[in-house]
This record gives sequence, structure tokens and C-alpha cells, in this order.
Amino acid sequence: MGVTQLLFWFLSLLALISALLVISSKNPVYSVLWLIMVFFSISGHYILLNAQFLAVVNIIIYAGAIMVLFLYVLMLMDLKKETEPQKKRWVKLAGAVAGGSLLLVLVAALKKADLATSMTQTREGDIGLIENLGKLLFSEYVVPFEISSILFLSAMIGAVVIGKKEQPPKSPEGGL
Amino acid sequence: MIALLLILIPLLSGLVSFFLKKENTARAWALFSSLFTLAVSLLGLTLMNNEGNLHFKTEWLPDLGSSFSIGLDGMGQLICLLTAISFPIIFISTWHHVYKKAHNFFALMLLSQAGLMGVFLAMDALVFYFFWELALVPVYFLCSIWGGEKRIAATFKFFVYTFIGSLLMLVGLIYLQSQTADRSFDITSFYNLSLSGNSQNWVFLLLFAAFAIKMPVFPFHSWQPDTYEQAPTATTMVLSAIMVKMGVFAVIRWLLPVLPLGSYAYGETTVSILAVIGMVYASLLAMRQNDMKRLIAYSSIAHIGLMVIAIFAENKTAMQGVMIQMFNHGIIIIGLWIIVEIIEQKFGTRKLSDLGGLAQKAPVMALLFVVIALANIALPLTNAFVGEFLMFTGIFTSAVFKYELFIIPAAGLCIILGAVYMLNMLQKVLYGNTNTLTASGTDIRLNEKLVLGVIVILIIAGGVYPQPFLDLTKETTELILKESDVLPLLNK
Amino acid sequence: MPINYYIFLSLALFCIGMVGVLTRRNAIIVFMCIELMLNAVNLLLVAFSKMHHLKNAVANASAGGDGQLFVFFIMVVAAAEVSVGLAIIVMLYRNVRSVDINFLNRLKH
Amino acid sequence: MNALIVLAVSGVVMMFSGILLKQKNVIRVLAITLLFLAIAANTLALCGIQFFNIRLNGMLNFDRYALLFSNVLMICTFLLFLLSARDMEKVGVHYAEYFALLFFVLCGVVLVSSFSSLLILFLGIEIIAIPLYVLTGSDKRNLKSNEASLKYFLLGAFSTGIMLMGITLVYGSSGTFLLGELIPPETKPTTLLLAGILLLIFSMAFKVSAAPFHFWAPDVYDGSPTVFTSFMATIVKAAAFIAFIRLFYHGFRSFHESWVFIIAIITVLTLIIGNITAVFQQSVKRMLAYSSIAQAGFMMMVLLAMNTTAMEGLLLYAVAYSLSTIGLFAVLIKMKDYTFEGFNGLAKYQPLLAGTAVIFLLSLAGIPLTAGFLAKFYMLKAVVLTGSYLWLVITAVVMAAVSVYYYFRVIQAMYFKEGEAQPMEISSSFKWIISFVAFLVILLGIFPQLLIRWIYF
Amino acid sequence: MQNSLQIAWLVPFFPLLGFLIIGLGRKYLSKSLTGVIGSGTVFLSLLVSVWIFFLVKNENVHVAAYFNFISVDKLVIPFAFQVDALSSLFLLIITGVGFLIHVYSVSYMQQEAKEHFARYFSYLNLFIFSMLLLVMGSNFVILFIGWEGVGLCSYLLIGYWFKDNGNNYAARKAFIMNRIGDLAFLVAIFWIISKTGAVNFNEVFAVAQGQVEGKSFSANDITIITLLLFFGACGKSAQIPLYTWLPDAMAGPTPVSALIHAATMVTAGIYMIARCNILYSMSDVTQDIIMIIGLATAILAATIALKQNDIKKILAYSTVSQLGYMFLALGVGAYSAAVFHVMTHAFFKALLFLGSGSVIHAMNGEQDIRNMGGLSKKLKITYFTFLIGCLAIAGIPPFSGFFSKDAILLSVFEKNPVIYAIALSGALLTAFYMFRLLFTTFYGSFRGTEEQKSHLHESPVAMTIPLIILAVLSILGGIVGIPEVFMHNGEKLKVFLSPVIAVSTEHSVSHSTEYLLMGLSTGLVLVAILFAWNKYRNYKKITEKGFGKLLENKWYVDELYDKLVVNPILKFAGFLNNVFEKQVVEGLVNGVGRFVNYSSRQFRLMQSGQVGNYVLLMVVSILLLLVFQFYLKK
Repeated sequence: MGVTQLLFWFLSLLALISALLVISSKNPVYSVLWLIMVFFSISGHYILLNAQFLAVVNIIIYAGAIMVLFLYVLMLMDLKKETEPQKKRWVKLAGAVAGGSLLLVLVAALKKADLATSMTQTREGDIGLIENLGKLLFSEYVVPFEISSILFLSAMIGAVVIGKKEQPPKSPEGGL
Repeated sequence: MIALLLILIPLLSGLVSFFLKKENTARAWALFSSLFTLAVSLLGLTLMNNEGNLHFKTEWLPDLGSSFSIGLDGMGQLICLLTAISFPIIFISTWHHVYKKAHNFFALMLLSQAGLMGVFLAMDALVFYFFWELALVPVYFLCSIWGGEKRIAATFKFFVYTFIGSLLMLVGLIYLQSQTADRSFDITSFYNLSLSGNSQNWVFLLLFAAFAIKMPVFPFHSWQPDTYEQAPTATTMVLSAIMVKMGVFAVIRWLLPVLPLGSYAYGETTVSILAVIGMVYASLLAMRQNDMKRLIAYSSIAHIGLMVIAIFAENKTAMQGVMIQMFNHGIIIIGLWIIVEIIEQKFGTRKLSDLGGLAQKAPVMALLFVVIALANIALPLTNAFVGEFLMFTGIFTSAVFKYELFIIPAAGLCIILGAVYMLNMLQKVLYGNTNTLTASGTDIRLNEKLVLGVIVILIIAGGVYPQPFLDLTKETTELILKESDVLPLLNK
Repeated sequence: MPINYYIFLSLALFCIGMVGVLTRRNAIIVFMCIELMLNAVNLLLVAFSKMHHLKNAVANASAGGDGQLFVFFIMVVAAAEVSVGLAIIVMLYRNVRSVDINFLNRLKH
Repeated sequence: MNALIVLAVSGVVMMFSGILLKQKNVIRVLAITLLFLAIAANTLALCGIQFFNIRLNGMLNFDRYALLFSNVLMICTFLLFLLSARDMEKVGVHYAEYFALLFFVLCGVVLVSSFSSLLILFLGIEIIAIPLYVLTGSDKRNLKSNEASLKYFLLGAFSTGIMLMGITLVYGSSGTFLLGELIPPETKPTTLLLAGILLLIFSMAFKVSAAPFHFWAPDVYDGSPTVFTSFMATIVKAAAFIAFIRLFYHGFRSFHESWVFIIAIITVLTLIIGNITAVFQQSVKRMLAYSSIAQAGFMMMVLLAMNTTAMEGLLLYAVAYSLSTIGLFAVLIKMKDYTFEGFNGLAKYQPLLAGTAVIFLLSLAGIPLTAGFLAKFYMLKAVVLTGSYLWLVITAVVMAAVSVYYYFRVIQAMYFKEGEAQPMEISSSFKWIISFVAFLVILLGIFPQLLIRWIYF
Repeated sequence: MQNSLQIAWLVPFFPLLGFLIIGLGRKYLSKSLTGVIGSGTVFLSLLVSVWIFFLVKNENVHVAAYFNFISVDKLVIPFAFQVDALSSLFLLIITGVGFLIHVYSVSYMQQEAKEHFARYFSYLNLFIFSMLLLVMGSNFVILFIGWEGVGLCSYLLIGYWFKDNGNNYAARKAFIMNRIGDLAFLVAIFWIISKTGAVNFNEVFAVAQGQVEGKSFSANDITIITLLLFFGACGKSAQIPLYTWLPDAMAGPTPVSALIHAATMVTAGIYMIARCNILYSMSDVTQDIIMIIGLATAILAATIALKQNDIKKILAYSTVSQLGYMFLALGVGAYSAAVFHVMTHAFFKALLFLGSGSVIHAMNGEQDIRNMGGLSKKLKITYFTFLIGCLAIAGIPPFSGFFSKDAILLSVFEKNPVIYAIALSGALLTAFYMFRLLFTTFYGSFRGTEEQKSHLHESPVAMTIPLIILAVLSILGGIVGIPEVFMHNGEKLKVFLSPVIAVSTEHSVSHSTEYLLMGLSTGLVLVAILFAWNKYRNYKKITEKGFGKLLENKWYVDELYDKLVVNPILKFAGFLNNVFEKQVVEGLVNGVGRFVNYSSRQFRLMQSGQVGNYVLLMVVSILLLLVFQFYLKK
């Protein structure tokens, strides 16, 4: 039972627990925080897998940018816990059961998967290093990279279209 | 050439007719084009009666294994002649009928004629299916726009009913094509098919569903009386005189020769039993009808039933009987509809209970009506007698039937019942004393006299000297029967 | 480290996210749960990439790199999605003062 | 590649035109011209003339079929612009931006119709999806529109998650994202791969709105502005289909029998639910939403058959369905009242509009002489050729008969019912174009090979 | 050198011509012209028939084929006429009697309007045409054509006064009852075709006699065919169970009754069976059945006739009973006797009907004999001719009826004395009711209204001449059949018919017995007549009760038929129409539609509009599909 294993178990447990807290905590703000926790632990996993680039990006983009955005919006709407009406219990139950059994099915199916033996590489293998990835990205993956710019453009325009206030007020029930 | 013209003339003139704005021009145009078609079909029957003129084939959908191939054989000649004759008769007889948006009416009528011609001419299964549907659509509009008060529901029922049937047929046709040696829809490659008895059986069901609904065979008939009742009479004529024949025709051309084993398995047992039940059933119902249109509708069901049985008798006598009976029945029933139309126009009712004593007021009509009605019950020296006589003989002498001892008497019973309801109608309409409604009756107009006269002449001529018709359909019969002969297959 | 562990871990996270989507009514939380699912996927991708790297590094030095790049693109897309999504949610909030996903159901049947 | 770049550029151009140009007509004309250029560029590519020479590293593969398909979809969009671009003005103030977004969507369309790497598939689908979330909600003050876009967004994101999981599992088993190498020759399907494939099926089924993953479609189509509904229901759906089929045709065909049965189940469910539910609708718009689900059921048959007939058929089906639906929506937009009663007596006031509508409806119902019939015919034929799944074919045709029920309700309303269906003013150009579309539907109904033979030679 | 009989087509041609001319020109032809054409055409064919008759008499038999009516597969149905003894004889009867009745009608129908007068004569000519077709046809199909044709004409003529619905119902009844018989006839034809592949008499009979190798009838075939044919004859010739239409058929004009329902059409059945005697002789079963039915009909009709008061009804029933006698004769194999009786019966029954017509004419429309009486003074000719008719039908020597009836009775006696006894009693009944009719009508005091009394007069010449001629025929008609016992080489008719009808030469009964029987019957008949004389010499009204009432109501046979056959069918049809069609057939179709609508309404509920539920549904279906794929699928 080496350090790697210990770390692995620790991070996994951390991730799972905080994930559960994300979906269970009443107050949205707490959920956000727990989610950030999850992200951190996942980044830990990345490091464990020697994917440093992703680890960093994950922290920066997710934990940094996106989650902050979420928090910002939440603050903007300052939603208290009581403002979120709870679903009926049976719906919740059904949801939990469905998700749980889906997990069971997948796990059961993949348990006997033929790569039970195959290992993944931890703590070495330099593919995850920023240099290699950069090379790869700008040699072979340049086309998708450019394409993703289109994605961003559209997202940007979209945000503008949606976000800007509409000048001429219209009846809420307009046919179109 | 001829074959192509038979489709093109009504098609194009129909499209043209959409743009004729004046009612009378449209009417005259329709009449002219239908007469032209008739002339062409007569030409094909006499002068230009050779392969080159009667068959036409051109590349159409090569990657689907279908080519636009149409042609006239004896049976086609006969039934196309019926189609060609019917339309002028219909137009003339309803000459004084006023339609709103007449140009559309006549356009749709001509289009339906084109569709029908196509069905009868098609020598390629896909083309056949195309026209099969195309003939339906104009009729749907005709009935729904110009029909009676309950028209929309009735017509819609009719449309969906037949549409389901034809879609099932489509599946069957596709399957057959996928089984052919050269992956082609051509009729010859269909005739060369030899499927296993098992698959033949269910394909038979698929195809027969469409035809049975069209004809219709009991218990798929429930659309017919309503539709006939609701449709404008001109359309009813098309429906009952020609469209109904599509089913019979299709069984002869596309079912029997293609699926001999299937026909043998079902035709001689289930189908013929159904048909014979239908005959008796329809005749009994006809006895209880008070509306002339419904009465005639049921009587037509009974007659069709006999044809169905005769087809599956699978011998020359019966087959030829069926073929000329298709023609004869068409002629007769058009005559009946014309009478109904006249009466409805005059007195605004079709109820037997409201009519009576017309023989005093309209002797000419009475005479013609009597002749046509008697033809409908197959009195000798009328054309229907020949057909029914041959069909009965064929059924009786048929080698294939399993239950003929049940079929013959039941079918025979309809001869009697037919007399009952037809004479009843004659009596209620023509005889007895006039009532307040009919007292004001007058005799029929010249155009009606003309068409009814033509019809009566055809009836008598076909009844006294049917041989030409029989010679016409001889070859087709032999071909069909050769293809549909099961005995070698059974021996295998 | 056996790959199965990673598979199960990320499946677990994935399903937890799914359960969140199923059980919560706050649009933002639901959206967050979806992000959680994406992260589970990312983790698994990285694990797989390393697995393949282990397998084929000899043949191809950059083996498995594509997996990690895919993660990168997922993050990109996620960012874009978040911007639009939050914009939509905000717009909705503006109009109805609520982010309850079940608040609006004029469109039904 | 030509089209992709032209489209991306024109998207950017439209974005700026929103700031520079004020007259909407100018914007519209600009957009239409740009799209025309894109089509021209793509057509040239189809004739083998490439403007740019870019190393694609096997991520994109502009084969004939892909080019043709994207071309066809762009032409449909072109017609849509001609018919309904004017009506976008009523949606909101960001007229130019809408065009920009549509252009970006078209980029996605080109991508998904020519991808050969799961990465591109993912990006393409997102590029299609994200602008659509926006367009759906573009009618901002209309709560229906808001609701629609929220639903679309949440469900879409969710399905993205599932798709990513699927991709990951597939990657796990194969170690690559390139379609060609996903399944090494002579291997048995591992559970991992199979699970991935299934998850991909589910997510793609969501994109093409196939039951039981169709729930978003009726609400979104109903809620979003009709112009964009017409765009989504036709071009986007067709694009989703080409993505779906491309993925499975080039990716997983060799394991066909191991996943095809799931497809069969989905197909039947789609056919039944789509058609049956459409029967009872009161609003034509919503009816069309369900009918689009039903039509998806027929297109799913391609995945069942996976033979050349099916691929040819898909092309024809996409065109037939798109043209008819676009035309029908174009008519619908002109109406004041979207319920069936709203159409009562339309034939009296607008015979041409009614007549073309009839052609479109007949085509959707699959009556011969319209493209719709041959499209359905191809599908049925493709499935029958496989020799199995006849029960499915029978179900399909019965459901097609059911579809007649709701399509003809419109015809009945227009022609046989008395009413005061006064549409908005209709320009003569609109009349010409819609007649042209109707003509196309008929033409393809008689000579489909005008379209199909482009796949070869 | 083709046979001169080839022009036999002239015979039916003339009436057809008349039919067409009169029918088409009925607006333009004057009554007198119509009459001339109508009768003239028949007269022409009479002449031709006579000429043919003499040709035939010189052993010139010929089948004149004209064209192929139908030729399908191996079945060939020529349109051909068979001219031989039997048909030529019938030609004479039909054209002869037909001509007389035409002439009679000209004045009888005078008061009709022009068009209707023409209509009447066109129908009449059409009838003659069909009847000729019937007897001349050289195969079963042509025979059948005529067979149905005469049925049609009788339908048209019974319903001639169509304003009165009673007549129409009678006409319909006649046609449908005939149709029932015709069906049997048709089936017989099919049967024959299926066995022989031919319909020509000669071929069929040749097969029956085993002269054609390869084809043959089994005994059953013969029996079934003959029975079916006989059933057809029952319809046409009004035998049990299909006889009830004939009395109702009296609704038609009297000359029609005379021509169609007494002289010619109703004897078609006898003709047909006589024509097929070769077949019938081969099946004893059928013969016995025919015998029994014939006898039963004869007696039944006679008993009913006893209590009828409508002058024409009485004659109608007597016709039925006489037909019964003919069938009796056929049943015992005395075909020529039957034909003989057909001939004589044609004479005296036509005479009686025409006489009654003249009476009705005089009483302007009155038909109930209870309101007549004492007419002998006013209508001398009518009276005498009528008397002759009665004597003839009663079978008093030397009137024609005596010989024909005697021939029948004799052959019955040869077959079986008991039957003979019954038949004889029937003959007595005949004598009785005929003379009841005679006495009540012409004797006693006049019981009609004053108005009628003043109106009484003898009919015009055009009506009396035919009466007289027929009377003469009724007296002398028997000569052709005077039996051997009276004069050497008698029974000319039998000899004449021998080529068609094989003659059984040996006589089982001695001449003495024969005399005895004749004496017996004559004596008894005279007794019966005397009995009638003192009972009805001067008639007084009495209300019938008990058995009399039963007879007066014709044994309630019509009511029975309604109860057993007509009403059940109508009820059943009604049930099908109102319940089965609506509920089951329609119900199924509409049910499908309703089901679709219903399920549509249910499916809509899935679209709850709540994202949460959508996701849940999606997840669940993912779950199920995965489970299916991984665990359920084999």
C-alpha cells in the first residue's frame, strides 16, 4: 500500500463525499463550495496521473472562472435556501433510485470488462506535460482548436443576444 | 403510343382544366377530352392494335429497379375501354348539374381518370402503386368538396381505410421485388418469382388487404355505402363503376399469377368464404335499404363478391366471366346511378318511401330503368347474364374449390335476393300511384335519354353477342392461368 | 493503479451528478450537477489516456495525448456553455423572478 | 472545407454588420448573398475545386456524401432565408446576430456532416447546440420562448454529458477518436465499447429527438420563434441525423448486429409515440413538432438497414422532409392563428398558399408523386432488403396511415371547412418562391435521381 | 344445299319485330294499327309454323344453328333452333292460340289509352317471342333464355295496371317464385356442363345414353339433374310448393291469363320435361316424385277451386290442377299423353278464360260469381262456348278433354290402380267445380246491381270469333289422340312425337278394361255434374264455415309461407342492417379510430411540461435499455 494508493483512496473519498454534499446541501452557495472541493480533488487525481497541464487548467478554469461565475450569479439572485422549493419526496426518491441503479448496472456491466487487468500509469509518463500537449495541440489538433474559436464566438454573441435588455416591450404572449 | 396517350390526355387536359374559369368551357373541355380518350382507346382496340402502339417502356428509376412500363393486354383493353366510355357518359348525363368551382371539379375528375388508366395500364409494380394512390387523391377531394352533408367524415374514413390497405400492399410489393432475380419491379420478373409457400402466404395477406378493402370484400366494406351516399353522384359513378374494379383487376393481374400458392392457400378457402358471406350479407342488407344509393351500393358489394369467388375458381370460364363482368357491371351500375341522379335532381330525394308512380310521369325513364335494373339481376339477353353464367359455370366446374357445396347455393341465393330488392326498388319508384311529390314529375331530358340509350344498347348487345369480348380477353386469361397454375408447384 | 478503480470512481461521480440533476429544482444547481458529470468524464478520459500511453508509448511517444486534449476541449466547451447557460438563467430570472425549473410549464401536452 | 471557412467568415461578417448596418433589408440581402457564396463554394468543392489545402489529420473527411449533404442542407437554409428571413425581424432587435448565429450553426452542420473524429463530432454538435439555445430564447419577453430555451439548454447539456461519457468509454476501449480506427478489425465487442456505443446512441437519439429521448422537442419547437423552429426542425434535425449515421456507419458498422436491436426499439417507439401523440394536438405548430418526431422514426430506419439504399434514401428523405416542413412553416408563419381552426377556409382567400400547403402535407404524408413518398419508399425498401424487421415495417406503414389523420386535418380545414382564415399580407416574391419549393417537392417525387446521382460520378 | 328449315328463325323473328315496332312507335301508332301489327306478326309466324309443321311431318328434323352465343374454353353454346316434332307442335299451339288471343285482346283492351294499349301488345309480342325461343332452343341455355323471358313478360303483364299496388305485388311474387325455380334450373345446367361440357340437347342425351366414350352420368347425377330441372318446372308450371303465384297472377288482364297463365307459359315445364324424357326415363326416383307432386297438386288445387268465388281464381286453380294431371302423366312416363293434354288444355282453358273475360267484360269488371247468374239469356255465344269448355275439361266424350285425360288416367292405371283412383276422384272434383261455376254464372237469377244489369250485352265479334274457333278446337282437338280402341291407327299424336319421345309399345291393359275405365270415369263425371246441377242451379249465398272456410282460404298456404320463409328472412335482414352492420362492422372500424384518439390523449400526458420529469423518464429509459442490452438480450 504505497503513497500513491493512499492518495488515490483519499482523493476518491474526498471527491465522492463532497459530490454527495453538492447535491444534498440545501444552500446553493454551499453546493458551489463543495463542487469546488470536488474539482480540487479531481485536480489532485490529475496530478497523481501526472497530467499537470490539465490539473492546472482545471483549477484555473473550473474552480477559478466557472465556479466564480456561478457564485456571482447566485449572489446576484441572492437565493436563500428556502427560496428553492423542494421536489416531492417520491420524485427525489425515484431520482435517487434511478441514478443509483444506473450506476449499479454500469458497474456490474463493466466489472467483468476485459481490461480489468490493464493498469493506468501514475506518477510517470510525460504525455501530460504542457510541452507535449502543446506540440500535439498545435500540430495535429490545430483544426479543432480553430473550430473551437467559432464556438466561442457564437457563445459570445449568444450571451450578448440573451443578456442585452430588449428595448421595445412586447406582450408576454406574443404568437411568434 | 396508345397506352401513353390514354394516360396523358386526361392528365394534361385535367391540369389545363384547373385554369379554365368559365363553368361551361370547363364542362365542354372535359367532355371533349374524355371523348378524345374514348376515340384513342377505340383506335387501340381496332386499327392500331399492335405491340408497338399498345406498349410503352422507358427508363424511370433505374436504381430502384423500376421502369415506366405501361401496356395494354386484352383485359387491359376491356377495362380501359370501360374507363374511356364511362367518363363521357358521366359528363353528358350530369351535364345540367351545377357545381361550384366547376373547373376544379372537372379537372379532378379527369385526373382521377388518368390515375385509373394508369392502374390498368401499369406493367411495373411501382408504377402500378403510383397510379393506385394517384387515382385515390382526386376522388378524396371530389367527395370532400362536392359531397353531401356528412361528406368529410365519410370520405376521410374511406381515404384512411384504403390508404392503410395500399401501404400494406406497398410493403408486399417491395418484398416481392427484393426477391426477384433481377431486383426489378417489372411484371415479368414478378411472374417469374417462385417463393416458398410460407412467404407467399403472408405476402398474399399484405397484398390482398389492399384489394379487399378496395373491392370491397366483407367485412371491409363499411366505407362503401357511406362514401357512395355522400359522394356527388358523378364521383359515385367513377367509384363504383371503375374504382371498385381496380381491386378485382389487381387481384387478377398482380396477385393470382405472382402468388399462386398463397392464392391457393387462402383464395379457395378463407377469401371465397368471406366473399360468399359478403354476397348474402349485402343482398340481405340491400333488401332493407330505403336510400337508393345505399341499396345500389350493397348490390354492388354482392356482385363483386361473386367476381372474387370466380377469380379464385382459377379456370378459364370463370376468369373470362369475371373479365367481361367487370365491364358489364361497370356499364350497368353507371346506368343505375344516372337514374338515381335524375330522380334526385327532380325530386330532391332518394328515399324509396317518398317516391312512386314515376312510370306514369316518365315512361321513357321507366322503360330504361327497368331494362337496366333487370340487367343488374342478370336476366338473359342482358350482358350481366353472360358474365354471371360464365362465372357460375366456372365456379361449379372449378377443380380447386374446397367448399363449393356451400358456396354455390349461397351464391345462388343471391340470384333470388337480387331479384327481390331490385324489383322492390322498381315497384317503389316506378309503379303504384303518384304522390304529391312525384305528381309534378316530367320525363327525362335528351342528354339523359341519349346516355341511357347508349347504356341500354351496350347492355343488350353484350347480352346477345358477347363473343367479341370473350375473344378479347382470351389470351390474357390463358396467360394468367398458366402463371397461377398451382398443380405443378404442389407436386414439387 | 488498476483502470477499473478510475472507471468506477468516475462512474460514481457521473451518477451522483445525474442524481443531482434528477433531485434538485434550482436551475443553477442542476447545471452545476451537469458540470460535475462533465468532470467525471474528464477524469476518466485522463485515466484512459494514461492507460493507452502505458500500452503504446513504445510505438508512439504521444500516445494517449489525444485523450488529454479532448479534456481540454471539453473544458472549453463547458466554459462556453456556462456563459450561455447562465445568461439564459439570468434572463429567465429577470422575467419570472425564479430559477425553479418546474416554475415554467406553459408548454406541455 | 470551402464552405466551412466561408460560413465562419460570413458569421463574423454578419456579427459586425449588426453594428455597421442599420437597414434590416440590407442585412438580409447581405446574409442571403453570403449564404449563396457559401453554397457556391461548397458546390465547387463538390466538383473537386478546393480553395484551401489544410492538413486535417483525418479529423474531417469531406467525402462526396458529406459535401452533398451539407450542400443540400445549405440550399434548404437558403430557401428558408428567402421564404422567412423577413419574419425574423419580428422576433427581436438583434437581427444581424440571428443571422450570425445561424451561420455558425451551419458551420456545425458542415462539421457534423463531414467529421471523422469524435472530437469534431463533439465540437460540431456543440456549435450547433449553443447558438440554438440562444435562438430558442431569442424572443426574450415571451415566457414560452424563455421556458423553451431553458428546457432545451438543460436537457441538451445533460445529453452532452451522456455523449461525453459514451465517447470516453469508446476511447477507453479503442484508444483513439478517429472513426476509422474505433474498431480494430476482427475484434469482439467488449462491454466497455458496447456501453459506450449505447450511451452514444442515447445521446444521438436525443439530438434527433427520437423517443424516448424526444421530450424536449415538442416544447422547444412549440416555444421558440416559428422561424427558428422551422430551422431547427429541418436542417438541424437532418444534420443531427447525418452525424448519427456517419458515426455509426463509419464507426461501429462492424458490430451492427450487437446494437441494432436497441435502434429497432427506439425506432418503433419513435414512430408510435410521434404519430399517435400528434393526432390529438390542437395547434398546428405543435402538431408539426410531433410530426417531426414521427418523421425521425422513419429516418432511424437508415441505422437499421445500413445499406446503400438507406444512405441514398437518407439524402432524399432529408431533402423531402426539410423542403416540405420549411414550406409548411412558411405558410404557418403567415397565419394569425396557429390552431387548426385558424386554417379554416384558407383556400378561399389564398388558393395558392393552400395549394402549396396541400403539396407539402401530401409529401409529409407520403402520397406518391411527392418526394415524401419516394423517401419513405427508400426507407421501407432498405429495411425490407435486410430481410428482417418486417414487423417494424408493418408498424411503420400503419403509423404512416395514422399520420394521414393529422396531416389531412389541415387540408380539411383549408378546403372543406367554412372560415375566415385571413393570413397576413403576402408578397408576390414569397408566392413565387413557395411555388418553386412545391415544384421541387413534386420534381423530386418523380425524378429522385436528379438528386441521388450526385452521390456517385 | 342447306336445309329449308334453316329459316326457322322467321318464327320468333316476326313477334320480335312486332315488339320493336310497337314498343318504339307506341306514341305514334294508332290503336287499330297497333292491333293489326300485333296480331299480324303473330299470324305470320303462325303461317310459318304451319309450314314447318308439315315439313317436320315428312320426317324433316333439323337443328338450325346461327352463331355462337358463347364459346369459352371447351364450352360452346350455339345460338341454334331445334325443329322437330315436339317443338313444331308447340309452335302451332303457341302461335295459334296466341294469334286468337291477340285478336281477342284488340277489342278487349279497347278502353285502354293509346300508349298503354301499345305497351300491352308489345309485351304480348315479346312474350310470344320468348315462348318461341323457349320451345325452339336447341340447348338448355337458349331454353333458359326463353324460360326467363316468359317469366319477365308475365311479370310485366301481371303488373300491367301498375297503378294498383296489388297487381305489382302479384307480379313481383310471380317473378320471384319463378326465380326460385329458375335457380334450380340454372344449377341443373351447371351440373350438366360440369359433367358433359356441353349444353346441346343432342349431345347431353347422347352422353346420357352412353353413346359418348369418356363422358357419362352416374345414376345420382341423373337423379339430381332431373330433380333440379323438375323443381324449375315447378316454378314455371305452378306445382307444389311453388304454385301460389298463379292464382294471384290473375291480377293481369284476362287475355293474358288465357295466353300465359293457362295455354302456354305454364306448360313450359311440361315441354321441358318432355324434351328431356330420355333423362327422366332413366331415374325412377324422380319419376315417382313427379308423379306424387303432380297428383297432390291436382287434388289440392281442385279442392281449393271448390270454394272460390272469383271466376278467374276458379279457372286459375283448375289450371293448376290440370297441370298437376300433366305432371302426373309425366311421372308415369306417359310423355305424349302429357303433351296431348297440354294441347287440349290449351284449347279449352283458353276458351274458358276468354269466355270469363267476355263475362267480366259484360259485367264491366265484376269478377265475383256470387254477383252474377242468369247470364245465359244475355250472352248466348259466350254461354254455349263456355259450356263446351266445361264439358271438355270435365272430360265428357267426345270432347277433346275426354281423350287426353283418358290417356293420362289409362297410363296411370297401368302404373298403379290406387293412384288411378285418386286421380279419378280429382277428375270428379274438376267436373264438379267447373259446373258449379257454369251454373252459378249462367243459371238462376241475376244477382248483380241494376246498373250492371242494364249494361249486360254480348261481346263484339272480335271477341266471339276466337271463342267460337277455340270451342270448335276444344271439340275436335281430341281427334289427333283417339286411342287404338276406337279406330285403327289412332293416337296419331303419339306416332307423330315418336322420334322425340320413345313409345312403349306393349299394352298391359286389355281393351275391355280400357272400355270399362272410360265408362266408369264418364259415368262418375256425369254424376258429379248432376250433383252440381241441383246444388247450384239457383245459387243462394251461404257463409262458409269449418272445412269450407279452410278451403275458401286456400288451406292458408300463403300465410304459412309468410310465417315460415318471408318474415324470418326480413327479420334477419333487419337485424343485420340495424344491429350487426352498425354495431359490429362499423363498430370495429370506428373503434380503431377511437382507440387511436384515446391513446393519443394518454400519450400527451407524458409531455408533462416539467424538465425534471423529462430527465427522469430519459434516465429510466436509459436504464431499461441498458438492462435489456446487457442482461435480457441473449
